[in-house]
Amino acid sequence: MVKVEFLGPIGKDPVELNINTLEELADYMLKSDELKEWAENSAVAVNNTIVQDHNFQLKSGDVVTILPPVCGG
Amino acid sequence: MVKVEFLGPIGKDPVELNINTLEELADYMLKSDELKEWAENSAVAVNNTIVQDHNFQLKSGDVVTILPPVCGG
Amino acid sequence: MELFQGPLDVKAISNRWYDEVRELNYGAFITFVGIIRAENSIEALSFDIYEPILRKWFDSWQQEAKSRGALVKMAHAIGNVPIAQSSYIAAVASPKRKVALALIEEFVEDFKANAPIWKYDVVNGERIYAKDRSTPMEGAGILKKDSDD
Amino acid sequence: MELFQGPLDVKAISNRWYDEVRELNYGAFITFVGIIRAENSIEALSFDIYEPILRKWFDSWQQEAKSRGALVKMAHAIGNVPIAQSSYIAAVASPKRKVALALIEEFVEDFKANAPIWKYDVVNGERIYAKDRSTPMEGAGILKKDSDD
Repeated sequence: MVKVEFLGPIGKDPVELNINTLEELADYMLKSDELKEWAENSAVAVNNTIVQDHNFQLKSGDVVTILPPVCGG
Repeated sequence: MVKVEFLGPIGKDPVELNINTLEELADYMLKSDELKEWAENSAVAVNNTIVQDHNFQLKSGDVVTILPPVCGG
Repeated sequence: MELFQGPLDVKAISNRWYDEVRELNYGAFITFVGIIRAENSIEALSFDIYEPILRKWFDSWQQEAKSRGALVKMAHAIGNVPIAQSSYIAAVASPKRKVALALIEEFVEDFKANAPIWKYDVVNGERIYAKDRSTPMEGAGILKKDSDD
Repeated sequence: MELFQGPLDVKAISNRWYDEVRELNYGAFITFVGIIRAENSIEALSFDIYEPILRKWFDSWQQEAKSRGALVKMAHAIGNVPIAQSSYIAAVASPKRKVALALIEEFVEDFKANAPIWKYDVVNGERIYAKDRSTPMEGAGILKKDSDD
């Protein structure tokens, strides 16, 4: 199981998903009306490191973080 | 008569000169051992405006300022 | 890096940093302060921060600054910051003026683009995500299905 | 523009400027502080200033800043400034971050090149002109006889 956390304005509680790839994560988000738009413009971190590789493999116990568009300062 | 002031490290008292051109000013400075080097690297202001034109004409009562290389801050 | 609930005490923070960099024999010290402007009938701005990734982001800038003989500092507010108060201070100290001037610009611009902080307008007590002023982070779009890279 | 005999009270000056720009609804406030470094066995640096031309130089930068919706501020020391004290503060306030970042760099670099200020190392109580670190001003060389322009 992978824990997925949604940060900032997404405003959704974390979920536990049984997924192994970013594509499965995208499928999960795209079929939710609430999460669809955030799939398009968010970055993804696994265990607090931003993922740049589309083929990144998830493993059980990973914490995935969804980071929507930012504006600090 | 034109008053000529020497700023910062030049360390020389002002002089009154009977000159009409920058060339005459240059001649005055170049024949002085003390002022020669400063003629090469200084900017010149007339009545507190930096002069950029070689043909600038001086008139009686002008105050000429010799500004050696700077380093503020 | 320092995070505070509510507005920053800019004077206390920047005075303290100034004393630190004086003691370390730096010659140039630059601070950038962000102040909440009165516009769009807001009462305040409000901020969410994801600290673990912000700290990594900051640490990698500290490494970069060190490689140039410089150092960076940063403070940011969490939660509401009223108009005319400050939410953000970034600072650079360096022996060299030109290094400091280049670094403050790079540091602040990358902060705006990639620090994991979310901004909200506060209007009538309600927080509204500042969507139009927000920027997708480096790496955003990795979940897009039509991406072909 | 503010000139002071001896070292600048950086905290008092920058805190006062911060309050001024907050009241004027600027969103970005940058200060650049120059601190005297311990090097070359100096005790202090010392400065001569020619105020009439410095004031004109500063006023033309204030005009330029105004044309960009910004403002500039400056304080400088006259005479001796010991190690770890400050001789110079430049500041920019602007509604916009990018304008402020560009302007502080241009303002400080042009200051170094063209402000009529002369710097001396103070070693064993003696003032030695910092010739090697000094730059001929814009317009320098107008008295050179071999110039062909």
